[in-house]
Amino acid sequence: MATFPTLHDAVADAVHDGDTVALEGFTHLIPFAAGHEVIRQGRRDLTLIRMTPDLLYDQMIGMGCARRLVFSWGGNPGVGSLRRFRDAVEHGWPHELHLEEHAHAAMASAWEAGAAGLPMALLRAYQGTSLPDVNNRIGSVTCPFTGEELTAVPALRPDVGIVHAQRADRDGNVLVEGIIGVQKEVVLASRRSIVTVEEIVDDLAAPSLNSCVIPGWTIDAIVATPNGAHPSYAHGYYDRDNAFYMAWDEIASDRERFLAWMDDHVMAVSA
Amino acid sequence: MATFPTLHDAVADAVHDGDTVALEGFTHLIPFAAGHEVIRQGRRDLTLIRMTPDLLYDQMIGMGCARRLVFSWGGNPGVGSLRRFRDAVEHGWPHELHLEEHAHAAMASAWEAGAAGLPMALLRAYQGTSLPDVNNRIGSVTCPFTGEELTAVPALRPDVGIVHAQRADRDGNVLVEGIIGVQKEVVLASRRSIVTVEEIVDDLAAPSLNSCVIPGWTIDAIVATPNGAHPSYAHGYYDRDNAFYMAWDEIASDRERFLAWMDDHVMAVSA
Amino acid sequence: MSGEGGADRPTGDAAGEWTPGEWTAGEMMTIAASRALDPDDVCFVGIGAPSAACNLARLTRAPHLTLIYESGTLAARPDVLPLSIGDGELAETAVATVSVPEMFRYWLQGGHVDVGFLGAAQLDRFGNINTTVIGDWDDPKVRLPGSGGASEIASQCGRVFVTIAHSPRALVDAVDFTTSLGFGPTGTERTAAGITTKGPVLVVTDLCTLRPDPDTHELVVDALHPGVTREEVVAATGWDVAFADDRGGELARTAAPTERELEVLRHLHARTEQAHAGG
Amino acid sequence: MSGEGGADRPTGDAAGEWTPGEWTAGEMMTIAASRALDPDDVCFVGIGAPSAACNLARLTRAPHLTLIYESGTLAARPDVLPLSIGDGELAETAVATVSVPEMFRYWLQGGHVDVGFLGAAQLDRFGNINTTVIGDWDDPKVRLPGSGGASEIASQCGRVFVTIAHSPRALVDAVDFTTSLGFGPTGTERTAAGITTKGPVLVVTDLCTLRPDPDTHELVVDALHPGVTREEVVAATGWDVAFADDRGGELARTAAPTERELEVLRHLHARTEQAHAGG
Repeated sequence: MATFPTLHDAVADAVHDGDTVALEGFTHLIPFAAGHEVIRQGRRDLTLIRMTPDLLYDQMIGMGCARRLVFSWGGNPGVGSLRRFRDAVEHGWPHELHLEEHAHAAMASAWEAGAAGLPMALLRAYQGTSLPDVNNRIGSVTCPFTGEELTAVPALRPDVGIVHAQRADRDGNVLVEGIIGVQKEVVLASRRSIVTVEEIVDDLAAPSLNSCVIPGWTIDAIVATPNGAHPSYAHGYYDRDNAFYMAWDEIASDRERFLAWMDDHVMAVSA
Repeated sequence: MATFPTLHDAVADAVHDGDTVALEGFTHLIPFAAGHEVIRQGRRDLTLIRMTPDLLYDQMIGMGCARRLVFSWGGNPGVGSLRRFRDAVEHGWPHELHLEEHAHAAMASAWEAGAAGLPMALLRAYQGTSLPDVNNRIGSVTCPFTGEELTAVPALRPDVGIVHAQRADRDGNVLVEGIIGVQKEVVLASRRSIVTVEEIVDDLAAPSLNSCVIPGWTIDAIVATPNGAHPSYAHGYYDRDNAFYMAWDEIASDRERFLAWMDDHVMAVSA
Repeated sequence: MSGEGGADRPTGDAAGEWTPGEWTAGEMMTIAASRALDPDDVCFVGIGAPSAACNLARLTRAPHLTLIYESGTLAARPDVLPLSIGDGELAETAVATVSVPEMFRYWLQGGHVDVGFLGAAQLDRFGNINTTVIGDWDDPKVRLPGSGGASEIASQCGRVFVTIAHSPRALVDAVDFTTSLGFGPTGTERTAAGITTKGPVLVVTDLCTLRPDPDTHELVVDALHPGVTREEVVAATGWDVAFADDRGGELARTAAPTERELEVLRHLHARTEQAHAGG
Repeated sequence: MSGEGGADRPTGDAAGEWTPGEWTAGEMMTIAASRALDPDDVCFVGIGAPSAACNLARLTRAPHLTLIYESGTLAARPDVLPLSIGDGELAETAVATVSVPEMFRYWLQGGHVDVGFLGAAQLDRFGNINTTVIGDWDDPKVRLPGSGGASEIASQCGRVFVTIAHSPRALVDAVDFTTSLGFGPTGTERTAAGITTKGPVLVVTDLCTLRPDPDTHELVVDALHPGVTREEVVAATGWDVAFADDRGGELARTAAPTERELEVLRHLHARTEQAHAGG
């Protein structure tokens, strides 16, 4: 049953050194505020999971939170590189980062399988590619009816799942609207979950009977965190800050410039 | 790309003797009008697929359309038996009916797998039950990561999928709202598809960005068929005719009474 | 999952006509079942008596009870009992309605349901349930509806409650077909298969309640409903049924329905009958 | 899937300033790619030049073109080019937006997409694509973003179009890493693996278009863009590239951009730059 702690307490309760943590949001609803709180609390040796690491994981990697990254596309969308991610992979700064690399199809199915309580996802993928050569977590099973060899990847079942969403009601039911990505899957697949929301309201006002709602009983902590997805966005609340995504390329291009920016904009801020 | 034929032509084009046909709708949006047209066109030797055969398949079985039934719950919901289904299974009237029997979990996953283009569905099911003893289409695979034995069932990929929905726009995009069941999966998994709708409108007016919409390019034929789900229902248009579901128990209890009712209410009606 | 039958309804169909202190055996069954639910439970609801019991609990002592129907409706709060698991009322009152594949994959198999509430045509001494066939599957005496969601409700919900009208043909020594696993043919197979959910921890009939022996998993009568004798239960049970006091425990007496329980249940049934009679 | 770079934009950034009859090589690439789409195609769109080409086609000769972005937006009709595949504009203009697991399972793997439109960091003579790493994966010279949706777009769309700026470091003899399968290392592996989709049937660069030889699957230049010479293409290609007329076919000349194509493309870019500059 959902509780309503502060962001500090929610993160302190859920996220510990060495945990496997997913902060998801497919371009939309990326939980930047919660990720910044993880950075402020100085967490180390995390295994970070995200399909698209995006600027948030660029920041967390650059600040030394991550020991391992499970991902499927590591760029700055529409801009180019994630420079802190590249610096970690290419030069081991601030320390070595182990990669478990997938493609989107497998990672999306692995989230589905995690939400479905299965140990593995089944799909058709990776045929003729080099990814199975560098990822020993890509296996196969044979269909007992057709004999076809299909791809198997382990389900994603992190210790902690953190997502942002538009709003929650006072029973903790959460509405996700627009590009819903894997937000529901992350909450259902994770042992502990935090959902940050733009606002907590009396009436969820889901527009459809079939809206994407994550019921309160599946969530551990809900935190009202206005603007909590910026520079990503919350559909209906504010737009994606594309100018910031473009500006990040230069901020992140230099280690000192990056650290100074993080000091001013993340470390000096309280939750 | 969706076309807009008459119900007669849509059914005549898509459904042939011996086909595997699914007319789905989980209690809601059952395509009765389309099923009645299949009966009127005198189709024979069909393999009928439905999670819950319901009154529609009771009628189709009683009228001799079906040679084989793939299903997971064969009752009159809240009332009791499907008496024509029972007569076929218990006494071979009007002729023998072969059963491929599942539980809902496996059949729901088999629809998911069919829509996902996979040959099989993977799930955890049937443990300790007698169903695998009577259904040789229940198999298993071993998870390469955990060693767990998981259940495998063949994906559902019928020749023809028929569903009812609330409305379509003039590009053939279809809105399904309320209890959406497996309506989308059936259309995506079937080689040929027919969607009957309450109305065809200029603006689909989907209430949410994430409403259940089946895009027109995945559908072969759309037919405006007002009241086409009765005595099932179309959420927002008319309610389930629960009184008729209760009355059916007596109509279907006697072969002659059943045939007389079908003559009057189905055979004598034109599409 | 077929209808709960007439036993659960008072003979007079207007909600105002009953006499306090009188109730039917079916009402007692529904009320006793409703009391077993914890207020915070998330409950997967079968149709018939399970639905009445769950909604009675929600309307009395457990307002935050979360009801899930296999049609995909999450946290439904129907005002009348649905005739089918897919009545529109369920979607209208739910927090959300999801697809049926999602319901079975994410919600049931995903482990998000505490209690599964099932009916049964046959129930055996180890809590195994048959809703598929009387006689042979290949040559049935009576063809029943089959599993629906029940097979996986029985294995994947945290615990299972069963309601069944007591008769020797219903409570049998061994089921003709295991649609839904209880503790297995000898009471040991559930654990041996590595299934970690608790299985049928409670059976509520119109005569008594039964719970599994912690060691053998055999169902043992632990409480008689008001006015019911041991002999009636023995006569109505298809195996040599044991009572809790045979095993060193206490044989309890079910508390009689309260006025409030009867009133809410009868109003619920009256609203339901009016709604389904058609307008 | 990284940005399309500056080459696709006119030097003046106001849409009214270009001179008819002049265009950049990047514009020619985008326009040539847009012409390859059939009006009824369902197209899975990568970001950058693919998105510009697809939207240009939609705004000119193929108004019913269906665009799918991997963020789950079905039949999006953006007014400006999205910076990311998940901009809000895509969901707002789509027929519907589905979850990412549904997008990859039902829509791509389910076989409902005709054309996959990909960019590439490296492309080899058999149409294999690398967007993962330059150098060794374990010890990279340049770490690129990786696959995203591309691996399965390449194998599961009916056919694949690739856009790439021509240079010897981009069009290479063999890719350092196969992110997305073309016809395989020797041109035979795609068919041998039993993959029934057609693979990379068209590559559009800023100098020319290439198509696979029907027998060997080697990419062969079949048309030069206006003003481009064979020698320029040879110099910019990392393998000993063949031309259609070497193989008994005809080496065509790409039609110059029309005024309408240039106008629509430049207006699209101008709107896009204004939108992403922030307000």
